[in-house]
Amino acid sequence: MTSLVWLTILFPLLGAVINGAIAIRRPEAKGLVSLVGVGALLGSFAVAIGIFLEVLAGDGTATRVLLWQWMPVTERLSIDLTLQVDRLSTVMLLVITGVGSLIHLFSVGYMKSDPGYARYFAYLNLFVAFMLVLVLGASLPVSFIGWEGVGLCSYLLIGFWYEVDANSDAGKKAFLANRIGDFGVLMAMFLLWWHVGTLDYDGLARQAPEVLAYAGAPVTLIALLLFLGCTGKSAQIPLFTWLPDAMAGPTPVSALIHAATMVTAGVFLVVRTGVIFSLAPVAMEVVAITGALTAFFAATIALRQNDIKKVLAYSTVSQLGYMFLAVGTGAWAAGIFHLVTHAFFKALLFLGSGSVIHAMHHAQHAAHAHGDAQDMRLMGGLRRAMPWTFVLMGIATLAIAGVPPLAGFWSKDEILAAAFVRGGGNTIYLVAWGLGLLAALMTAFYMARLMAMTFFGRFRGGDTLEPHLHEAPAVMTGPLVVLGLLSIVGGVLNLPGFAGGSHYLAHWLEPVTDATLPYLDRLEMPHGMTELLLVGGAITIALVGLALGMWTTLRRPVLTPAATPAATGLARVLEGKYFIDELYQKVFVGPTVWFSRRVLWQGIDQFLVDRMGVGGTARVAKGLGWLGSRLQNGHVALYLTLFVAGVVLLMRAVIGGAP
Amino acid sequence: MLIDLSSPGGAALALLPEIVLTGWALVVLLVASWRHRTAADSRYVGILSIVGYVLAVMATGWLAWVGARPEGLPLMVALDGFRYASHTLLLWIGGAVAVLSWRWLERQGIIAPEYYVLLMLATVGMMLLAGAADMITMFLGLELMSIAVYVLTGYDRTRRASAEAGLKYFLIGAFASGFLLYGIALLYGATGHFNLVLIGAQLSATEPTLMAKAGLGLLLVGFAFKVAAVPFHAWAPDVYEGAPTPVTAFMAAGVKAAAFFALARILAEAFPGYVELWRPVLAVLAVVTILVGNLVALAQQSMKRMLAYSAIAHAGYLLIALWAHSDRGTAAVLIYLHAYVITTIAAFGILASIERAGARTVLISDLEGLYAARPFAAMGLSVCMLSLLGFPGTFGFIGKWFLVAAPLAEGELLLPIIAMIGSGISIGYYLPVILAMTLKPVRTRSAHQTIRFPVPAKIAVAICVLAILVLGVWPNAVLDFATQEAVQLRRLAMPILTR
Amino acid sequence: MLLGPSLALSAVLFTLGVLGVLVRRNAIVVFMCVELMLNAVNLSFVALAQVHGLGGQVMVIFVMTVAAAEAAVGLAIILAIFRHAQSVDLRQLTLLKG
Amino acid sequence: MTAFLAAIGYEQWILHVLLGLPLLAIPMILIMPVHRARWIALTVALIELVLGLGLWWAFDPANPAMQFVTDVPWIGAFGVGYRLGIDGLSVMMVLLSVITMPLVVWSSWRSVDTKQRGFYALLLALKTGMLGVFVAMDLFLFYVFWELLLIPMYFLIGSWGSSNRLYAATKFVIYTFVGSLLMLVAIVWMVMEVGRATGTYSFAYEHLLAHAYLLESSGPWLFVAFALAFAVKVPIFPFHTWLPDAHTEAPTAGSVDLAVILLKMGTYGFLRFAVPFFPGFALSESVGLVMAGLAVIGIVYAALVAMVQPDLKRLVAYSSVSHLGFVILGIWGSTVESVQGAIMVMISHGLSTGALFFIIGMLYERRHTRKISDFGGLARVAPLMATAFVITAFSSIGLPGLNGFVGEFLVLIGAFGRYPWLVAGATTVVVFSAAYLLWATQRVFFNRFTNPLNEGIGDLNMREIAVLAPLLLGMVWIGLYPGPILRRTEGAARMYIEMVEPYLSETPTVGGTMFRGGR
Repeated sequence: MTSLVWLTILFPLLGAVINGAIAIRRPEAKGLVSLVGVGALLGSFAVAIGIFLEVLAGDGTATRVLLWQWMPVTERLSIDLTLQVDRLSTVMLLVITGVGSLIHLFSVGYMKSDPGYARYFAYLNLFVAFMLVLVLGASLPVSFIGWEGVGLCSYLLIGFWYEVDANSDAGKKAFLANRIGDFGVLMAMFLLWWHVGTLDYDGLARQAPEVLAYAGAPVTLIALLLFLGCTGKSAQIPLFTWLPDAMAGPTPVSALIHAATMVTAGVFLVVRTGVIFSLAPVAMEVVAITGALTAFFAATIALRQNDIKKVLAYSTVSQLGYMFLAVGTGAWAAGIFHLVTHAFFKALLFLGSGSVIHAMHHAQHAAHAHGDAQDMRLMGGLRRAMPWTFVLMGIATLAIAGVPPLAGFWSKDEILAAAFVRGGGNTIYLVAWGLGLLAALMTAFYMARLMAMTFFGRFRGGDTLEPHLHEAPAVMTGPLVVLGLLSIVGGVLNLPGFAGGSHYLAHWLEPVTDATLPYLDRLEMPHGMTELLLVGGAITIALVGLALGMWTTLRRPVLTPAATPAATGLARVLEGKYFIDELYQKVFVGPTVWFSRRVLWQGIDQFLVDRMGVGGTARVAKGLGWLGSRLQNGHVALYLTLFVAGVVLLMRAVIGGAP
Repeated sequence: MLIDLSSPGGAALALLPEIVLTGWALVVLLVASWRHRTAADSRYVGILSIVGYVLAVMATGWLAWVGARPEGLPLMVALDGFRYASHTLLLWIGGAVAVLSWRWLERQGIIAPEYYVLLMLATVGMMLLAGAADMITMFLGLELMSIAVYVLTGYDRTRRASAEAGLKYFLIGAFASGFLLYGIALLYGATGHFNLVLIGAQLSATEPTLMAKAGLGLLLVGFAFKVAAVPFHAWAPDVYEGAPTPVTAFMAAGVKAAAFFALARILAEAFPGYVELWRPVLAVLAVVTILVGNLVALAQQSMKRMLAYSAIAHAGYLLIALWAHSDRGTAAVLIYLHAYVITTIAAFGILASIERAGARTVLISDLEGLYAARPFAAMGLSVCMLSLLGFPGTFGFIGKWFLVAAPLAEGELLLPIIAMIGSGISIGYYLPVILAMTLKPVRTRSAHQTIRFPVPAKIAVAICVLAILVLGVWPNAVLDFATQEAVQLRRLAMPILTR
Repeated sequence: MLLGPSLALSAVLFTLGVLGVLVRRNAIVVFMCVELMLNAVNLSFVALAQVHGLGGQVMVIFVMTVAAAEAAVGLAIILAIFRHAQSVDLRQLTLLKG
Repeated sequence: MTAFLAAIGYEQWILHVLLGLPLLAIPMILIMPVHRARWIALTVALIELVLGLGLWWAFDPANPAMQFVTDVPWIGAFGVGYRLGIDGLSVMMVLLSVITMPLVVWSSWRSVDTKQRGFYALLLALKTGMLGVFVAMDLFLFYVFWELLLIPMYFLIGSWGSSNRLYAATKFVIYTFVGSLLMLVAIVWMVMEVGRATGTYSFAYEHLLAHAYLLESSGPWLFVAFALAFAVKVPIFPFHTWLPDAHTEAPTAGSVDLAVILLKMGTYGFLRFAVPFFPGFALSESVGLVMAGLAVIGIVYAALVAMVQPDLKRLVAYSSVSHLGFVILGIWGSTVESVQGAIMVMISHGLSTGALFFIIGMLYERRHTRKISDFGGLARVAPLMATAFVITAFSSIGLPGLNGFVGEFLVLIGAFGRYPWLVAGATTVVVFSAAYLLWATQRVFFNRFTNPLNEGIGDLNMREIAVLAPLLLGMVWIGLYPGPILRRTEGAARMYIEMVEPYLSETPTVGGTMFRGGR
């Protein structure tokens, strides 16, 4: 089965091609599209399970499947299209195909009435194919195909409704932010190849420590460059601004790409190249603190957002920060663990919000009303109309807030504990832990606020809409239920000792992560009193946050957008997302465009080179010619004078010259 | 065949082409003196004159075929391949100009068949100039050519421009002749000889004297004038513009070619010992000529004037080949002159057909849209422009390569680079002509309706244009010929020089 | 005999001719100055013939012939231009320029 | 296939036929009725394609020397011969041109409705010239082809171009002509120098190359002379300003030929002549830095300028400048990888930019405008065209899995050893290239449908699909499976590196010795 791993990629790829063809020839054949689109994913998922079973039975050694030689340039640089199946990629494989299948299924309902249905599934299938290339690639360049490919699909899907300028803008922004990161990845590859002589993950893990000095400048640079790529892909400071905008895409896309899978690729990459990172302690600190800061700041922004998807988007950014905090401390398994549980509950949240939006949208449509279907200030009391959605989103909220025994609690707790332990010897990690803790509080708060604004209180969208609010069809709620279950029990993957588990996932991943051990102090997880204190603290924080969130939101009636007064002070800053977008626009984008147009194009190209350089030469030549022409004034006397002058000069030269 | 040039018979034999052409010119003159009233007379005389060129070419061919060589020293005229080569080219120019003038004269209202006689006599002069082995012959040839061309320039008496051009050419030309003559006198004084080879032997054997140096300088002045090198060029644009167009062609092609042939011979045979003296002069002349010619050509609107300045620039290029002072350089002169002459004839031929009687000179902008009306004329002129530019695929390009190769073989870099810079400037005035003809729309409906292209002229131009193209791709015959003949120039003089 | 002075005289005459050409504006006078130049050279030839033999004298005959022909043609041309311009002042002959 | 080709004596006649056939067809076009012109051109192009494709198999990748060699004396007096030959570098260029040809003819099928005879005759002449440049193994012959190309291109731009065509055509010719003047002097000088030393005056490439060491002392100016000609053609910053004008004003066929083939002649010249002849100077530290520096400036600069272009074609033209900078960087990167990458970029730039110009041409045919602001939201009315454009744009951006990435990646990784900082600078272009192309894509095909005039824009028809499909397939194929191409070019790249290796200053080696700090 493992050798057939390429099938998991081929199915969605074929799906994309077929759906693409349908999109062009017969876009109305939605039944066929659903069959192909979902079928491809289910096929992939089936193969994935088969592989998983085989890997489960195996001893943890990686299997490499050579597809073909990609770039056979020289003996020293010969890049093959090789897929690598090991425990890490199997986890990712399962998450991607599993959650992917659910989201595809959900999309069948969600996108039913969209004219671009076939195109949508083509993109989505293509995305899955690329995502699988990313996680299955056995070398950096192969992963890079997927890495950029998912960026492409993300671009296409964010701008799916391209006729709205803002959507196209958001897609472009996402791709560009990713490209900034890709600069880092590319540079890291160059450095790695010239230093280590290979780009295979295997080879890197084995040879990098031999060549690259521990904590040396090269390895630190390489790690930081790789991390730059991760900040782009996984929306970390400073490149996080694209992710909230990416919510312009259809909601299942947000769930799949911008919550469950693609954005976690950065975390995956750090784990994959863990050896490099573990050789560069400074880079690890940077990863951890960046993650913690992102977790914190994104959470603060989420506090004041009113768009339901925006809240979730910032929440995603924040949760991704946790994952980086985890891998930055060297708790590789914790990072992956959170990645997995987050995939469950965040996908659930997004799909739930999609369900809400779907309902709002349909209600507006039915009532011939126009309004923002995503503004929570226009929702409220939806629990009555949408009980399933309400319950499932509630589960997810508890999970993300870190209420035991739901999945999110275990993974988040693991991360915070790891940071705390590292913090014992390194203040940076302690600060990171503190930030993480605060972020946890805020997470609980904004999630409670979201639930309260959406499902509690009375409906604020208008009386005409209310009768039209309905629960989503089964094809949509079905996947929600599955995700809900996973959000509840996901924690068992990696239960800690005090809960009767044995860090199963962490041990399972050891064949992958153990390569980093020689360069990393082993994380001695706290035991006994400390552990209980930490766990207790985390639970307290989650509960306090939830309660606060509920209370502050429901304390007084939520104002509709029209009635909301302009925010001031800190609230304004938060609502304006710290004005980072505006800052980037003013500092980077605007000046670059201005510089390119005024200085480079009009200044250098048109004026300096063309008009002064080339045109100037031509004008000077013409001018000289004109002068000469004036001199030729028709007077014989002048001609004769010139002649005689010539004679004099010539005679001087001949007579004066040495023979 | 060895010819004893000191005997009258031998001399007559050696001068056979000149004698044939002169004799025929006299015959034609007789005919013309009695039939010179109508256009038909003019055409008749024209046809008759062409026979003369053919006969002279045959005579030259015979001399070349029998391999006529002088017994001992070449007295008066040279008997070598270089002379035959130059004769062929010059006779060809004369004939071609006669063809181009045919009917053209009538159209311009010039009915005076003596024109053809003058043309023939001028050709005789050119031949003597180019073939002279002796300063006296050379001077006579030069003057014969010049006087005839003075008349031809001012031939269109009804046009003031023609008369003015004639006067200017005459005054400055006579002035220049004075210098040349003085140069001859000084050389005679310094060496006691008129014969080029003897002068060369004398000069190589003795220390340079002031007199000899001054003689060389004045001689150079005289020739610089004839080839229109800057600063002795000022007459050329005015005269070229004012003269009847076929005569302009004759001047631009023939006079320049003859002067270069003579200069090449003089420098090779009489002044090999003074090479250090004349090389820098030639270099400076070449540079200045190339730059001034090309730059001023940029500013021209009139086709004829533009071609005049371009002709000046080409004289500059040719000076570079002479500078090389090698067989390769002489071959380059021959090849480049062939290319230049063929192209010039064709260009002026087309230009002549476009001119209207009594109208002002043709401007570049007058050519706009020519391709639509007269595609072949436009294509022909385009080929000419490209050849003058030295564009691959044309004969001009082959000439340019040889031209550049000659000084490079001597290790000289600056001159070829200057030549290339000149060539770079020249695209600035050749290209607009092509642009106007092929890419610009025609200005008025009536434009290009008055073009008259008599069949003989058409054929002559077509042959030229085809030759430009064919020789541009397959120049072997001309190259072999030129290389062979060029070598002879020095080889015959060498034994005497080294005696 | 008297070679040096003859040549010097010739040179002076030649220079005078050149100067005349340069300063005079009447076409006929200019032409006469050119003739002066030619004849100055003739003087040189004659003087040099004393040393080098007959060649110089032969040359003089030729030059005189040529000068005569030149004069004939030149005067005809000047006549032609006079018909157009009603003047032989070179300063007025600037139709062709540029 | 190989056996079959050998049986028919393929390698003896193919190059001559490729060169001669278009020329022979020109009189046919001029004689036959006007409406036959395009058919004749297409037939010739297809025959050339079929014949030319045989090169793929007949060419022996294992043999790094020149293959299919012909040496017939031409101008004996001057040492000029009709000498042809191809190696891994030229074979790709020849294939690229034979593939482009039918597409170009086909793309002009409807858009050229005036003076068809002239148009197709010129296209064919252009064809011969392009092929000639790549197969000429005699410097005289090379120069002839090099310059001759200007004429058809001049008239193609000047006669069938858009509004400002005369200016653009003139600029194009003058730049190129003036740029290559010094090369002529340099070529002759080389022949003379080598001839004096060896006694053989010959323009044969192999002869000159074998004795290039004799030119050590004059290497600097000779290199400059060659480099100037090639730099204008590539074009390298700051000699690039002719390109946007020429590209913009040229008809589609002209733009495509210009982008796919003509620009490659400059980089080809560097690889074939300028550097191997004078490696001592060309690859010296300072010159290398200048060239690589100019390349990187060009890469970034052109990308930035492309970003703010209001005209689609102009934008793509600047993107060409940017892409060709990679080729130069690859050449001076001086590793087998970077040179292989440079060749790859030459090929893939042909495909992507060719396709972009085709699509823009199709747009222009429909709307007679190329201004970006005249469009918007076209994806709704022309989804296929939008799809093709997006794929092409991403290939041009360098998305891995498509062709653009392979070359750029190899250039950058290969050149990194020698110029880490410059490569870092060049790599920033991954952002800018995405910026200008995506922004353009967005404003043309996405965004609100603002201009009602665009309503009538139909989607691609079958002919246009047939033009684009091979290119798109090629993009994917090269992107995923460039091996066969890389194997064919490897010999040439390796040979090139072996040639210049002795002149390289301290070659960094892969694996550890690159920077201090490594063990």
